[in-house]
Amino acid sequence: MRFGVVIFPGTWSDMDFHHVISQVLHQPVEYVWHRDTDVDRFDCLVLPGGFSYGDYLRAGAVAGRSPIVGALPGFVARGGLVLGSCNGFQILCEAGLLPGTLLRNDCLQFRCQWTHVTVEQTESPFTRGLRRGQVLKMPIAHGEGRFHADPALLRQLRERDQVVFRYATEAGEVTVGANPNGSAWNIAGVCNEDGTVVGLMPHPERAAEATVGSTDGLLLFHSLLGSLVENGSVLGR
Amino acid sequence: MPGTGSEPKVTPDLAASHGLTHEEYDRVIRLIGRDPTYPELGLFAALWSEHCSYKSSRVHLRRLPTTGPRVLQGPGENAGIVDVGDGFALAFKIESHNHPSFIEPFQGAATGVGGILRDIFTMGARPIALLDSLRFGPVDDPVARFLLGGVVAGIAHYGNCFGCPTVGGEVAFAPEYARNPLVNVLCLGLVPKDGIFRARADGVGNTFLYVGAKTGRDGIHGATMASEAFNETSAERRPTVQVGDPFTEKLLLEACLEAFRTGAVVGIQDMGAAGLACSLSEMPARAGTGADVDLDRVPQREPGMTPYEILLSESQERMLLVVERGREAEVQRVFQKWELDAVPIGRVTADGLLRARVRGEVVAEVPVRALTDEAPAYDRPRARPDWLDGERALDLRSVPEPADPGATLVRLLAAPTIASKRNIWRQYDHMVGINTLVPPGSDAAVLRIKGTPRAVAVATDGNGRYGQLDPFLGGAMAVVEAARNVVCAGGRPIAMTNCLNFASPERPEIMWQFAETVDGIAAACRALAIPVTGGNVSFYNETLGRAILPTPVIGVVGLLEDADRRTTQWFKAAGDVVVLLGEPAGGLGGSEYLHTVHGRLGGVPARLDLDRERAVQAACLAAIEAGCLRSAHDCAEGGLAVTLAESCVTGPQRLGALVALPEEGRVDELLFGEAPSRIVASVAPEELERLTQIVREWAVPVHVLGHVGGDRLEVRIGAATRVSVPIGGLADAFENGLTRALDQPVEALSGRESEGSA
Amino acid sequence: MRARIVVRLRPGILDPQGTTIQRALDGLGFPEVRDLRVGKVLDLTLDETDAGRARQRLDEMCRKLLANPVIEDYTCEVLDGEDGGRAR
Amino acid sequence: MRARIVVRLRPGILDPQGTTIQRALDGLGFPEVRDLRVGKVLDLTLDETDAGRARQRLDEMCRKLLANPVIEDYTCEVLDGEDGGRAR
Ligand SMILES: Nc1ncnc2c1ncn2[C@@H]1O[C@H](COP(=O)(O)OP(=O)(O)O)[C@@H](O)[C@H]1O
Ligand SMILES: [Mg+2]
Repeated sequence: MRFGVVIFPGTWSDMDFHHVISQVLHQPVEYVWHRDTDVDRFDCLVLPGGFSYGDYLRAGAVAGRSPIVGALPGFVARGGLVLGSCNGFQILCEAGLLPGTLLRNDCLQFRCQWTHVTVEQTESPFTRGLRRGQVLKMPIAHGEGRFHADPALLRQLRERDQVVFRYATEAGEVTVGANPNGSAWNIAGVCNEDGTVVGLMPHPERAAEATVGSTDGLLLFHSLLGSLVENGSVLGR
Repeated sequence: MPGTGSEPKVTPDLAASHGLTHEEYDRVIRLIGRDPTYPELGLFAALWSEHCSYKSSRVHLRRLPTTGPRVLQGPGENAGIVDVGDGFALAFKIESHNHPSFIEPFQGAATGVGGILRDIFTMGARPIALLDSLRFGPVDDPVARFLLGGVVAGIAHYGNCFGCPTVGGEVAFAPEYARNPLVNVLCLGLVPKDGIFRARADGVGNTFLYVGAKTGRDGIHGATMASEAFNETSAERRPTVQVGDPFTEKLLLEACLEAFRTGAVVGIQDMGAAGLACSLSEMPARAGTGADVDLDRVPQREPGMTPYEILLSESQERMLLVVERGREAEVQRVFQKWELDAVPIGRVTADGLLRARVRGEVVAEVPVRALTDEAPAYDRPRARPDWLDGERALDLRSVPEPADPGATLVRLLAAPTIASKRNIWRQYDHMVGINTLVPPGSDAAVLRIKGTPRAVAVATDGNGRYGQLDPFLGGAMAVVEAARNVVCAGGRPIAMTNCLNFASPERPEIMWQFAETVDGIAAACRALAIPVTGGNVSFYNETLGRAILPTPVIGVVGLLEDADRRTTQWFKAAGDVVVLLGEPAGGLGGSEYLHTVHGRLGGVPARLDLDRERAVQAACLAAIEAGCLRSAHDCAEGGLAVTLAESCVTGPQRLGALVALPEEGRVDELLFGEAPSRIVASVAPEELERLTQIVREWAVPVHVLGHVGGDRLEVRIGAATRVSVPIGGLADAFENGLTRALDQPVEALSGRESEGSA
Repeated sequence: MRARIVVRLRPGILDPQGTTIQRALDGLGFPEVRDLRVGKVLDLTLDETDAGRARQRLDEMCRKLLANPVIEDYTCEVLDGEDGGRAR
Repeated sequence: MRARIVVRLRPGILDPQGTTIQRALDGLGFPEVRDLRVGKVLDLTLDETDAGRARQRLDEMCRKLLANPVIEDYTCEVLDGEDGGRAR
């Protein structure tokens, strides 16, 4: 599976994803500059964390209108997969590729800490190898991660199975105390209707080696690669 | 003689208002053989300021040992560099931003982070970690709260946005810092040994390339400001506040590292204090060259800037590169990609002069060495303060022993200086880069070096109370404690950096404190064989005559050959044996206990035996490297009882312990007394014998104190149980102590307004 | 031509910053403050002489970048145009 | 009584946010934008009926908390007071 890791000027998790994909998963991976629009050589594009353009206006706002993001709808339509983590998630929401909006944390502070999330749907290529209700341990590091959607949209997301992860306790209970940023319905990650674009605030790449505290983040990639093995290709192309 | 334009006429009075004494002004005239022009006066005032010239400290800093087998770069560059094997080196340094952080805590701290990051990446290194060492007034002071909130938010803002993890540091509170907070930031970067860059303008004919943000009127006089005490008029200097832009800094980092790979970059220096003036004189001075630059070409943010302003602006996120002649375009292309200005502003010359032109006319022309090497150096008068003996004379009979030592322990755990700083460091991204093996919350942070089996441990330390009562000891203790923290994590100390925070050097008792501190640091460095590779001096930390405690902050870097041998401070399993390396006895002089419980600063701090210290550290390290320690925790502020309690409650799994101490002297001395050369460790029962053997080889006493287990910390002294507190109570005090203290209402008064009256 | 754009959170969207500031004001002795909400103001110069056209461009900027319609409303003002009127 | 406070960076103080937004607008086809600077607007209700007194209180709030005098200026407006005038 060929991965592309997108770099905006202020991205900083790019090298971390690159490290995990190349050194831990041993998959081919390349960096993709934000001005590039020719992305058809990839199966999966990763939009990593960072402060893409300083994120002064709204997190992800400027990057959401960049050339590479403009190329994403076509890429997805042709069967490409997209994973956005942290700032990547914010960018995908700003670009309208994922539903909802990410607002300033309700505590008004940046939060860097370990969180647990429950897996809410297992239809996406990124979650196909997981169990519904499975608890994953991954850290967050953001100041604007409060997922917001109006009641109608929230209902729709639940009906269409687009909620992928929710903040929970280690035991998998979705509680107010387990919600680190005030996200609606404890939502930590969502997907598009096809499940081919997934965004989440936690950092799977920071939970990919036992020595740094967890390997649960790898499960997303194993799902992806597992899907690949089963079908010969995730993309069917 | 350069033209004077429409700028003010230079007089001795004008020079004095720039902070130059009459003698210094005469020296300027002697060195250049005429009256300086206004821009030239600015150059001398900035470069001869305490901040840039180290004129009061230089004669003392020479006494620090700076060489060692791993040292690739000692003091004198933007950062020190040590070899860590496998072709890698670590660049690291600490810097203060105390004065700007008092004037505007958020931006002051943010730009402090920005400055030290640049010092690291100018060396060719990619920053991998930040540590922040902070001091504030007591938390019930609204100004302290305002400053703390602003400083922490500023550090978080800059470090998080830039993408360098903040993995450690310290925060302490004492009344002496109420109007002089300390903000010291250490940065660590990783550089391939063959990819080190230096701040030199070599090669006559090469091009000075200005890169990064545009120049505005920010921070003009910043260097002279850091060289003055605060007084009623400091508020008027406020328009000089600089605003940090971490996003531009991140672009600058990536662009610089990419530009280095072209092979066309000869030298580089950031524009920090004294801006362009500093880079344009220091870079040629190091290389024995000169500079001829055209100030019109400097990218400007505001119209109508004068030569003086352009030379002295402290706008952030700028660098000066020296690029091989003819290869400018290669480098410029890189900066274009990152959407940054990169403009040739002049050439390296052979004549040793800094020559600045505006519209062809020379506005400044002075020998670079006059600005740098020829700067004045003073051996200022020193005198042991007459109040010292009074403060050291503490009659313990006037200090009542605690009736309920358990309650006292809980109180100490909740004291802002001791309590957990989680609420602070969870605002910092401490994981980006995925190198953080031991995050904040243990004695030292540990970061892996990817691609090698190694890791680096790093910690900062410095106790102003010891410095106040015995500055030599304060300096030595800061070194041995920082080193002990690194050792407890499994790191072998290889180098250190220091930030010396003091009041006005023009007061003999302060200068005495400074000199003593430097001697203490030097002695400890020699004893532990840890070279000094760099540092920073911050003088004039006093407001309206009130001086801070003499506060040396020491950052020690250690190496773990095997990252898997890293050790943390918390107990791991019930049944493990709790041991003390070193002797239990501690002293109350200068202790946190005296301060928190009795509101006193006094006495004689415990003696430091450097041979014993070296042996304890060596023994601990040998035990860790042999794999026979489960935990190791430096025994410091709060003494043995606090150390034990921290080992119980700071881990992912809280564990109780039952320990027994020999009956000896006062209870408070035994439980809360402070002393160096002590480490509380835990060991699996079957390893105890091996541990004892290893430690004996170093002639270090090992005391078996008890074992881990149960749901309370119980301390027996002789036959009596003197402390028995449920783990939940200890954890609550430690975890929530700082937050609760900060939440307590104070007189309804905002920090900002009361600050204005400072 | 000088212009000003104000971007505010839509009514009903939680504004924790506004709430926090209001609470702080209360603590400082300003209990009379209610319903405090925080927005952004962008002051800018437009190289454009026609006020109508300027307003149209400002509106476009807001839609394309400056405001997120899901959570924010905006107003644009041309400050020294012929009529100084509001775009919306 | 409704009121509005606008807090802006002082002239000459670097505004990284403004610079970045302006550059982004340029990239999106709005090269006519110059000198863009970003400030904060606080909309609030005051339990106070006297406009003069209201303005005085708003000014006090700014000095005590809302504006950072080191780098910011502020203006206060009473929106539906008797005269709707500016405090400063
Ligand atoms: N306390 C100290 N101990 C050792 N070296 C020091 C100390 N203070 C400053 N130095 C060294 O002096 C040089 C100048 O420091 P400084 O002026 O702070 O650099 P910068 O201009 O980057 O702030 C640096 O190489 C620094 O490491
Ligand atoms: Mg420097």
